[in-house]
Amino acid sequence: MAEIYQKEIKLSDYRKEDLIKFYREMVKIRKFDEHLIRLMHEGKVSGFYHSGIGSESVSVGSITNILRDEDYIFYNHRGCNQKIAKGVPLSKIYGDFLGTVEGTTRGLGAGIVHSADPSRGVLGQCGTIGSQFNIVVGTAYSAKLRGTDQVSVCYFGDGAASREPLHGSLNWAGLYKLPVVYICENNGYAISSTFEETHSVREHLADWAWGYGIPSCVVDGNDVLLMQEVVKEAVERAKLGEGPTFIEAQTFRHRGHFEGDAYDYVDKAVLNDWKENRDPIKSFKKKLLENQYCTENDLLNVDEEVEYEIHAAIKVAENAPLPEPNRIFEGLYA
Amino acid sequence: MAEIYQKEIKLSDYRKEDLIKFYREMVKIRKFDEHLIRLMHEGKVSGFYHSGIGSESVSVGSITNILRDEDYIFYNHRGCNQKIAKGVPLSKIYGDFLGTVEGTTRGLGAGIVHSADPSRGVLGQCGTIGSQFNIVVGTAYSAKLRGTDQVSVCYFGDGAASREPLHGSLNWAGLYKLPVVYICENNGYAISSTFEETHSVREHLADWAWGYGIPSCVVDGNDVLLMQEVVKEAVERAKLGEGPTFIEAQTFRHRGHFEGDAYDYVDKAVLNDWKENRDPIKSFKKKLLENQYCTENDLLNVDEEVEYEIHAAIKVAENAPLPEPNRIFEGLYA
Amino acid sequence: MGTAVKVKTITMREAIIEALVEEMERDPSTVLFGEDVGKFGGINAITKGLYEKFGGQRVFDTPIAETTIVGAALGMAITGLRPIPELQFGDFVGIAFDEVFNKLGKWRYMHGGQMEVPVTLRLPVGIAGGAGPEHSQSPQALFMHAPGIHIAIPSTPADAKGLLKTAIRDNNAVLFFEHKLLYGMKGDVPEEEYLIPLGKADVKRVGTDVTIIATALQVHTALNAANTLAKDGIEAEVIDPRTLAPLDMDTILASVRKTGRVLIVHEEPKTGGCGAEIAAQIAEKALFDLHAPIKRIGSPDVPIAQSIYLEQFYRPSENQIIEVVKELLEY
Amino acid sequence: MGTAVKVKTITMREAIIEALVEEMERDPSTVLFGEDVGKFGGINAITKGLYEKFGGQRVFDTPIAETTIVGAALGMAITGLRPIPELQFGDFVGIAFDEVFNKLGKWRYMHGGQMEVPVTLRLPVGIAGGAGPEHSQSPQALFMHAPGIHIAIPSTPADAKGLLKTAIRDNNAVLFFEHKLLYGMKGDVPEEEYLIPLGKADVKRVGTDVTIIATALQVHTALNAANTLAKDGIEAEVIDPRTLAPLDMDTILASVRKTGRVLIVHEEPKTGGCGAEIAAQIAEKALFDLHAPIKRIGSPDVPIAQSIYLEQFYRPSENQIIEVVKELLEY
Ligand SMILES: Cc1ncc(C[n+]2csc(CCOP(=O)(O)OP(=O)(O)O)c2C)c(N)n1
Ligand SMILES: Cc1ncc(C[n+]2csc(CCOP(=O)(O)OP(=O)(O)O)c2C)c(N)n1
Ligand SMILES: [Mg+2]
Ligand SMILES: [Mg+2]
Repeated sequence: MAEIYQKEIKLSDYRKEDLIKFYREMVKIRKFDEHLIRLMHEGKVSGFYHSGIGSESVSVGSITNILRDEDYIFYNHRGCNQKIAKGVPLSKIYGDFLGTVEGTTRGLGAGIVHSADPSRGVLGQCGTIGSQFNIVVGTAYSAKLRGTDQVSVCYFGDGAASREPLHGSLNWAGLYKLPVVYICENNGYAISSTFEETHSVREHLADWAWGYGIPSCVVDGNDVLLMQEVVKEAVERAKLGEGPTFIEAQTFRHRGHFEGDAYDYVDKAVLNDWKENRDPIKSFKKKLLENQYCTENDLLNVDEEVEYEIHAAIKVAENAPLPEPNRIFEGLYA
Repeated sequence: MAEIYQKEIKLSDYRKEDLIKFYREMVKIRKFDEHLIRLMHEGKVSGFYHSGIGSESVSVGSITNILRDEDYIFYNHRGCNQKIAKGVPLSKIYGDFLGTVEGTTRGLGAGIVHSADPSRGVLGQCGTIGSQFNIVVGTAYSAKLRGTDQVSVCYFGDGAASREPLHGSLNWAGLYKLPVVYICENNGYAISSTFEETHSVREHLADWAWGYGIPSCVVDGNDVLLMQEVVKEAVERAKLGEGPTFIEAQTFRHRGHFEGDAYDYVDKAVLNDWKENRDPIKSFKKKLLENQYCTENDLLNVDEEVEYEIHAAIKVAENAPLPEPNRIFEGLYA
Repeated sequence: MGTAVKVKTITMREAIIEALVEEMERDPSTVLFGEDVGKFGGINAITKGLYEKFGGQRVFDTPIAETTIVGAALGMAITGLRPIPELQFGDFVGIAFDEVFNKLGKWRYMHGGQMEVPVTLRLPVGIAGGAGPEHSQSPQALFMHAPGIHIAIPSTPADAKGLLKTAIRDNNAVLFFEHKLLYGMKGDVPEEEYLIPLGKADVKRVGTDVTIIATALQVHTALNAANTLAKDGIEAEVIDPRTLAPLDMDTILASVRKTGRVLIVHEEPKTGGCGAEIAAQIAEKALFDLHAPIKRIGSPDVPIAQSIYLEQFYRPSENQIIEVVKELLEY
Repeated sequence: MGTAVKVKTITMREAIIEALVEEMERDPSTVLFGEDVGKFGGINAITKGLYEKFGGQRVFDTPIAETTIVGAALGMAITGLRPIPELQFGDFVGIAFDEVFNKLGKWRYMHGGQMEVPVTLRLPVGIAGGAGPEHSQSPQALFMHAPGIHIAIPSTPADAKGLLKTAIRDNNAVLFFEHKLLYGMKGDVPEEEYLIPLGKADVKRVGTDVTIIATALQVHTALNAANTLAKDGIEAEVIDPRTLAPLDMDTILASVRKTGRVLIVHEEPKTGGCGAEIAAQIAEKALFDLHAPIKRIGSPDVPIAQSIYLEQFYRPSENQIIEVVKELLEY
């Protein structure tokens, strides 16, 4: 059965600058999200948006300082969290939402999915959630055949995990001992359905992976350092040719499934508890301050710097032109 | 982890007539198969044929005296074993192979798949192996909604088990507590690939089901009585509304994947061991004789009766006419 | 419908809900399922209230597993239920393609005609506001090549209701394509119960100069274009096939023989769209009645961009239709 | 090919193996996989010897998981490999339909043109002796409606080799349809290396009275019919498009303009087959050159029976072609 990942972590095991970096990255992701929602309210961005607020730690914890540009990720449909942590310039992500030529798709537009930045290992994503399961075994097989130590990280929600291709993917990854790290962002809901209403598991979702002989565990995804530890181990295993790992990161979403969702199917008290007591940024900030790794002021400075960075990025994205209509005829074939 | 199903079984726990029935049914299946191969060699039957010789016990053990006409089965592509055990008239199965109007498809023809006999719960089968995984949760949901205690049994090979829909199926069956019995006929090969070459499992294939919280076990499929015991328990559970069971029945195929397969990828010694020492009919016969449940002569009589029955069935099937060419325009729409 | 029929004005969404409720009340073997179709009422609010009315066994939320949803529907159908599954987006039919194309379509036939497959699969389709390449498609034409599959694609609330009721009662598999931009569109719907047969096209506008064959949202674009053309004295006949399989070629051919000019308009990409088969049949059966080449307008043969700005350049427009009609009249 | 070219006579199977070996030797990033394609050499013996030549990492057996096979090919392709997956039967493309239609076809475009998708997916197709409704189909026409997908469908050993080599080198997704009854058919193949471009039809027989457009096995049926017709003084031009996407309409239209009479023959069901799109384009671009209706012959619009006796009534026959050509000449 999948183990519950636990570990005593001392802040002093980390360099101060890295701790601040984790904080900064999480704040960047959250502010990116908040400003995107603002842009939606201002009528500048249309389509679906799935806010990633509440699980910034899953992305920063699994990417920052761990993955290199040459490592591949398949992000999921919730938040741009992973793209940002992987270093895709903010102006380019905003550009995709705004449909300007600054976007990674050079004006075709992209929502959460379909942004890509191959130079940073961000290989795009499917509109059909969970379809990354079978693509990721291809990127991992490719790395192995080419003799590199590139790792492929596959993000997905608990809902996406019910898609059939998970089975084909776990079997291949286990069989060929592929360097894949599966990270399930289990926030307990798939749109309106609770985890219990749509999943049959022995105890945890990660138990599904257990039967394949794949190391699997459940972890508190809202603890950025715990995420760091568990993912570092998985990535190490992948690089050493020891095969895949399956991590179920437990988290919650602060907002509805998409912007506009009434979100009335979630118990207010439960939601509030997550917001108040398990917000990954708040908790981490508290820990930093309590252990006197920095002052309230230091962090305010970070917040302000990030805020500035975001504004600058939005300006770049907004100032870029829309594409010519014939943009739609470009790029179908190589 | 999936348990290894073991049980002390005394022949005396069974009525003599039932023991003879098991023997008769297994012999019927084998002779059906041998005669079909003869018909192929005589050029009367074309297409693929996947002989079921060597695993008659899996079908008889899981169907005879256990399943009723109203219980559903989805047979697999190996042998017509399950159809015969479920009571589909031999002449109709031969008719499908010969393409005469005696066949269940009234002349359209069918190979192993596409025969159907809804009156006996034989609902047909897919040409794409493993696609029965998602159909069977539908028949089981249907039985549940209609308030019947009908059980749905899903047969498949180890190879088919690698198909992606297994995941969707196990999740649904576990979630809705559906009356499904999964019976994996694990003969160690999918065409030329060994089980180990194409499967990643903790220890057994049945471990895949374990993660869903579905009772699962591994059993010697070539012991017809052991099959009876394990399936009876599963069917009982299904009828009581306690949900699905996953049974991995270990067996072997005596012949190549299809008639014409050189079958040179299997170690001769291994094959011989299965044929000599683990043939389900031979072993069962030996047990019956050793325990003096019947005489060699009794069994010879059974063999002869069955042989006669088969010849009669073939005659009926062969004597029926081919359909008119416009048969192909019948039956597309209800 | 005759003038004596009492009507009410409702949206296509309301019309579809009415059809579902009426048929589920009528036949206790109906069962409706899909992602978020239960308590939540469906992401397009098409199943609102059904869970409360019919209970959690007959209206249930499924895991996110489209292959299983469609396969399970087949299993239910051949064992006495009448399933009405929904895919959240019609684009996802690709995930269950084998189940639709080879199983729903062929199960009855390939097993000798012994079983019935009364499945109605609902598929919301169409470009509808920045949803991108995998949430905006109109894949219906693919299934014209699928023996055993019926295809309904309504353009008005009245057609949607009448066709859906027929589809649910039909003992064969029906794919029911609903254009998302039509959900909120209003129209007159008879108060009394009624059914619309599969395979009967509707002449949405009578005309003598040109035949425009259009589906779903494009029926409205074509009607708008026809009204504009009328100001120039050009009378277009607008035909809505309503079902692509069976396809009512009689109505289409009768119109073509009258006008001698044909334009087919659909939202799916031009190449291989429903216009291909319709044009081919016209070229086979009414060639000498034609005064002008057969024209088709579809979306360009490229994936649909996510940008709402670019999106507008896909869907056939009123102007495009007007231009091509005028071109046709020059012959 | 010119007369100076040195040729050898080999089967299409041998021609395909040659193409695979040459391209895998040429480019170490090629990788070939599928069910039983390794040591066993493929159930159609198309990959015999490759495992021994290129090793188990570049030629490998996969689990039975078609969705994963195609999805993995995409992942390999966008990270520097050149995958050549095989599905054991082309019918199984339905299981990986979303992966082909929406992923292979759109990945590059929908991510702004930043990646390449050099996948060649091999798909054995066709009615070939009692294999039944799910192992006998010819699903190629569906993909004419799939932006971003190339479709090759050779009819001779020479075309198969030249097209397959091009497909493998091409940086886009190519579906490569191989009719199983052609595997054993012999033909002349140049000794020297050569490539055949995608999008270039081949006039297999020159004629003046009627244009027959045919694919795969039907090219041979059409050629046989043409030879029979020639005895009656009727000269049919037989065109093999060789690729359905890109589709060489120039060659087709030039022929139509010359003969004024068109028959399209394919093994897939008539409705929605490749003939629909080809006929529609002719009706749009060469209507006034036609002296007769555009005719199509395909298999009937029903699933393929498993009986080898009934099977013969599906595939278009020489007699059917002759009959329709004579009918066309009466106009
Ligand atoms: C194949 C497929 N089915 C359904 C959808 C529609 N959809 C988008 S997100 C979503 C819920 C996903 O839930 P989960 O994976 O748990 O992620 P979360 O939104 O909770 O982060 C659904 C049903 C889709 N995009 N693709
Ligand atoms: C979806 C699909 N893929 C591949 C095939 C071709 N095929 C038929 S049987 C078979 C091997 C099946 O192996 P297994 O399930 O272990 O059954 P066994 O033949 O060993 O009894 C394959 C690959 C098929 N019919 N359907
Ligand atoms: Mg979730
Ligand atoms: Mg096997």
